[in-house]
Amino acid sequence: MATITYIQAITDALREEMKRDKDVFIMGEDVGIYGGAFRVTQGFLEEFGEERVVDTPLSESAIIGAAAGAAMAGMRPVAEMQFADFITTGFNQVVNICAKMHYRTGYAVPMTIRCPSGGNVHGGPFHSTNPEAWFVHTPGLKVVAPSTPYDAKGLLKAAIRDNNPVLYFEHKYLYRRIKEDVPDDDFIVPIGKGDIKREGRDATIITYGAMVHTALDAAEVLAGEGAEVEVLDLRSLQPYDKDLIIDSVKRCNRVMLLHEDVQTGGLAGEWAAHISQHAFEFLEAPIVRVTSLDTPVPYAPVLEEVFLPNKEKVLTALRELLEY
Amino acid sequence: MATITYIQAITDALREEMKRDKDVFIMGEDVGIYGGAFRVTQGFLEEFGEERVVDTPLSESAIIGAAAGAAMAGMRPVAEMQFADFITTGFNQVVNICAKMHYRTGYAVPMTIRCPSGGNVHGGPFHSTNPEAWFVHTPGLKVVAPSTPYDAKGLLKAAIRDNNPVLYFEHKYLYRRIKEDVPDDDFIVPIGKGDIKREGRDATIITYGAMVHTALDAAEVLAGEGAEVEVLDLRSLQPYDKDLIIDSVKRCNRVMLLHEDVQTGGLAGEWAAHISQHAFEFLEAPIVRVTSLDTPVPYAPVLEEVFLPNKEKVLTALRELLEY
Amino acid sequence: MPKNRTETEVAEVARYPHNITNRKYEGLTEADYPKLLYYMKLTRASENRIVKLYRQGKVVGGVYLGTGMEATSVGSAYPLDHSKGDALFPLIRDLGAMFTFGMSPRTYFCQYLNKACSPTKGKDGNIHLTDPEHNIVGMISHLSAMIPPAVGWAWALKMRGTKGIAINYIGNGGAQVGDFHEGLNFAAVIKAPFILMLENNQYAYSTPNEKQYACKNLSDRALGYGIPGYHIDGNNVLEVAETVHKAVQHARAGNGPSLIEAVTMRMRGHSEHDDHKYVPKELLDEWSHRDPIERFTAFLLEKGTVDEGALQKMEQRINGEVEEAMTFAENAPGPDPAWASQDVYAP
Amino acid sequence: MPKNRTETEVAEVARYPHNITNRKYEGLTEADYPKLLYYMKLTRASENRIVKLYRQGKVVGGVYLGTGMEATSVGSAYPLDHSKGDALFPLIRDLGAMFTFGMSPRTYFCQYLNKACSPTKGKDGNIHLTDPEHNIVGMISHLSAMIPPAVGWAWALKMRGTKGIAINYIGNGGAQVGDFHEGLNFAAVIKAPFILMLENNQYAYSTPNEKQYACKNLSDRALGYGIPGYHIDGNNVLEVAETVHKAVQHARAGNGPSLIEAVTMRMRGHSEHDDHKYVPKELLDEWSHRDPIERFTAFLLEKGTVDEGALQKMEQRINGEVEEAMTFAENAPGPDPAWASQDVYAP
Ligand SMILES: Cc1ncc(C[n+]2csc(CCOP(=O)(O)OP(=O)(O)O)c2C)c(N)n1
Ligand SMILES: Cc1ncc(C[n+]2csc(CCOP(=O)(O)OP(=O)(O)O)c2C)c(N)n1
Ligand SMILES: [Mg+2]
Ligand SMILES: [Mg+2]
Repeated sequence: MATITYIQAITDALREEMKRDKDVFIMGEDVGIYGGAFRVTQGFLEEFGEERVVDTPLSESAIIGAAAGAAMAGMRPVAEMQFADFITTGFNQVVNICAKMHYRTGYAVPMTIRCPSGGNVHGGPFHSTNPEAWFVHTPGLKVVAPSTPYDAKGLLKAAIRDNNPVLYFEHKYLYRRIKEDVPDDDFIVPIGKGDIKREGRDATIITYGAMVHTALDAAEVLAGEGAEVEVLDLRSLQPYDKDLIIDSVKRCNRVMLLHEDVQTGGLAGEWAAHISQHAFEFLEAPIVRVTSLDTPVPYAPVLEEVFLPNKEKVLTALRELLEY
Repeated sequence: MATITYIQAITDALREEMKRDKDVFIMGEDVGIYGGAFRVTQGFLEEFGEERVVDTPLSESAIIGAAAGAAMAGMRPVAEMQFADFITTGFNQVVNICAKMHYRTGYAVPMTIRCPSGGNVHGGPFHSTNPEAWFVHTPGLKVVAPSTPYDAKGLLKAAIRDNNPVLYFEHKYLYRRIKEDVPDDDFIVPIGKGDIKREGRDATIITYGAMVHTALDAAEVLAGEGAEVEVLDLRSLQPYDKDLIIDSVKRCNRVMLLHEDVQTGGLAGEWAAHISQHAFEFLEAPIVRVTSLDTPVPYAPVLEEVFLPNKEKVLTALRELLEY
Repeated sequence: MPKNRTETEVAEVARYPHNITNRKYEGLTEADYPKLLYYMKLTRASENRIVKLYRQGKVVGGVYLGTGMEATSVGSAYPLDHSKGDALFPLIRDLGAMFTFGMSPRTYFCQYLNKACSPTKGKDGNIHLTDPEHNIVGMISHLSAMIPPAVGWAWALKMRGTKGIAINYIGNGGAQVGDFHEGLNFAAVIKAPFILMLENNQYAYSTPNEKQYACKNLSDRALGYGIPGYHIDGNNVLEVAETVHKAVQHARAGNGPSLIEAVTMRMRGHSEHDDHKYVPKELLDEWSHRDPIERFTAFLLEKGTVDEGALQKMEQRINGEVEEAMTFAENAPGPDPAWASQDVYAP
Repeated sequence: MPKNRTETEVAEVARYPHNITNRKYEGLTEADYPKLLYYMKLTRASENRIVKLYRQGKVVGGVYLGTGMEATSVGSAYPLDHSKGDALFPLIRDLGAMFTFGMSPRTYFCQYLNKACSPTKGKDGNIHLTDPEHNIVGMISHLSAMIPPAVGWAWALKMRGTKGIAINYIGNGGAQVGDFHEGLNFAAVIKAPFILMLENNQYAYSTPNEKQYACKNLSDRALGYGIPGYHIDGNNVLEVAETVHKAVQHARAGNGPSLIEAVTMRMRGHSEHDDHKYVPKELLDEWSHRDPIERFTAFLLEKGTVDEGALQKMEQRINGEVEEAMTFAENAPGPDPAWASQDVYAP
């Protein structure tokens, strides 16, 4: 057991997987000598050599596409997007090459794309987005988004060992803000399994990523007011834990769907549809969505604050939900 | 009044808008001498000249990006994707240039992207998709998807006159299969307004595009069995007609969400969230989704049939819904 | 304005158009010639057969042909060898390359008829063929999108210490897509054992080259990636095979990728539903005199490599193979409807 | 293997590195020289001021500088004129170009401090500047993504019958992105009045050029688009301005785009939080002797175009302007929180 940050958990998972399996290699912009824009792979070049820690040209489409081709030919690449936002320039490779290959041809594409995502770091419209919903809506991809060091480590290992293209969304806001004890021995967190981060009975917040902590903070406040709010961390977004959602809703009967991504067409909709179809009779109040505003991510802190969900916004909506 | 096909309506709208406004021009692959892969712009080259009907290189990103730049500088380009599927190679231009420009800089981007979309034409994984949900989930874009010649004409005119980037999804299956009388004089269908294509009281099907006709067929069958099913054609997907949805649900109390696009993370989720939040007390049954399977679009007709929603699948789900 | 000092050098062999000359072609012996002819003829016969089926309404979707381009297609695949680990990433007009790589006519017909025996199990159509047994990876429709994966595959061959090579194809239209640039540049930087075969057949659907690009030769782009660029006669199968042979040697020696522009002509419409009207008749006439099969046959007869009897035998053999494959495919069962929802994910 | 006959011709003026020579530079008169110096110095002073603010914790987010690249930035914008309809699509290191195009220091400081008076109203950050009054269009972060829109803008200028030109910038890293290829090719085909200024400052973040591309000069890529390509000394403001002047004439005459590769050096980290450790000290030392401002100052003094007194006056003026602008920005109100949800759509 060691107490490590969220970002350290990512580094540890990468290092351990590279040691475990010589087919695993890392590629991306500035991942080598610089150790990545966020220093996730610092020291890897020295440790594993240029063949396995590859500084690429500035070419997301080539990075993703070449990773896919290498994966089809037997390697297990882990490609880093410098920011999740830049995956849009390699979008076609993700949704048409990676996602459809196995279905069409039978070739497996065992690759991982690491995507540092999310806001609240004053990065503005192009360094703060949460682009996961596009990929959840693309059959053939798997999508995960951990909220804790334990999950970050276990899910990254699971992603690397998975025989499919997995998009791994790591939230930049959590990198150095979240710490916890993580076991030293090898473990994975299975893709597709959610986790109850706090048990409750009066309402469920379904969420993932940085918002798990916002939800926990809000639940803590409400506990002081006598309400027990459950916090369900999905961890995996595709596949997602449909049973756990229904189970929680059946017990708590009130649901808030919370995500940092913008609202319209976002993942909360998917969960709402699932719940309203499969737990209809257990709902005692309208399903509530709390999300960012439907705008690009504004840069100035005073604007970003209005844009993002936060504890206060969650509390306001929760109180309404509980009183319904 | 003339009876015209859906595809003719598109052609007519383009021609009329080009005559009305000299800033409107057309660009895309094979739109000139060939008149477009679907012959939508046949004869336009002769009529309007090379300056206004531009055969471009095979470069979706350049097409969309150059259209955006020209729009910012005062033109009103209508860019054609040869198939909607190919917009993925110009994805970044759509979601980061077109969508965010006005918010960030104040420059308007009055452009239209025509996207021939949809399946049931045996086009396989790369010529049959319905990629609209990605764009509905991108603030700054408008998205429309007509189901009839009247709407096709009116929405295309509205799109061209709009001062924002509008993605216009025209369903290939409808091109020559759907005809109706369309007024000769200039009209638009406002973006954001849905349309009740059939009134009912026992259940509402919320849908758009080719599935409107599937819904109507199913409703007709059920009328023979004594059930009156309302068919709400959204026409616009972003913004969408939230009020009309709530109004219909309040009257019919049972809802089926129907789209040809794949399910997980699809638009039905958005509508479900809206309904379960804002018409919760009026729901008498679980909200039902009927969509394509969560797979790439398979090629062989026997597989595509399993993949797509159709009248029988809608009927089965509707009967269950009505009996709930 | 500075003169750009020159266009990329045109490969020595490429005084195009010209006839096949009776010189020594590097990497080939005369024993290879009849094989090259065989693959070209097998390709044309198979495609002609599919057109017949199409006209009978037995083909779902479009039919895309490589008629007139057989020398480019066959000649480019010939110097490679799947049993050495080489991999083929073809386009829709590269049936010739697939046959040359070892794919059977049965596979072709099963695929085009969407049968259960098709390598894509009916999930993908027409000639988006995949034949894992022969390291043939089926294209996606998005042109140039296969370049980065093909480069990645080639890179993996290198990482794994093999001498294998990946060859991929691109059209004179597809070469304008961003992935052409990203893929080729990346390949050059990592010195991937990769060959990009640019089939310049004068048109991209209805669009002529002057609306696709403004440079003289597309092979000039090689200069911008720091790799060898060749501009060759795509209707001379020997020149094509020779040039690819050089690129193969270059790649196997660890020197990285090459770009080869083969000049040829798409002698039919974009697909069989396209009337091809936008192509000037004179241009087609001109090119019909350069038919790669007729030209090569005449050369072989003159040279005495084959005689009429051998040719007849070859044709009989091909007809037999095509009919056998087609009958097999026609009688084969269609895909199981349950497959529609299967195999989205690898286990 | 064929020799690629040559690399793109290096512009006549570009025997790099070299000193500024006392010859006639096309498109410039000696009266222009002090202005060029002024803009370069204003740029450096403004950036130095921002760094101070940054160190005081007054700047939100990253600070990106063009230190060492002022000659490229200023020299390239100088031959254009927003009042003739010319448009500027700069990158983060092109503050010099923006000043030269007419933008005021106030705009810069308001933007960097996210004030209500910033042209992006606080919605976008650092030097993603937009200044519609001067036809300056703010970049998005995705490198090379501004090329197609800039080409489209240039195209619109042509469609509307003006003589205006659009100039856009790209880095030695960004030049590997697909949009570089698609945008430049499209521009060449439609003969858009467009200039792409490639600022080759040796690094892309921490990545040196040999990991970005394998060709000799990035300007060689011009050949693959059929447009003029120039490879020039980016630290000689006169050579830069002269070359862009030629490209401007070329474009205004209806002959289409040019690609100019200016060789320079990023003398600071990628952003101010980057310690720049990966750059060999010798390289920085070497380049420090080529500082574009010092070099040009020495040249002007020697030539007698300016004297020490004039220089002092210029510096005083610049310091005054910078302080005034900074004080204005510091005292300006922040954006209204309500703006967060406004203007997603145009009315
Ligand atoms: C990215 C992309 N955009 C558009 C298309 C539609 N399309 C299919 S084939 C074709 C023309 C291709 O021309 P070329 O690359 O020269 O290949 P050829 O058909 O001549 O062999 C077009 C535009 C496509 N397949 N991919
Ligand atoms: C498409 C894209 N991918 C990644 C990044 C992240 N990134 C920002 S700057 C940079 C390096 C840019 O280098 P270069 O183009 O040479 O410009 P310079 O900073 O040297 O002026 C990278 C990788 C980006 N902005 N855009
Ligand atoms: Mg072609
Ligand atoms: Mg650089």
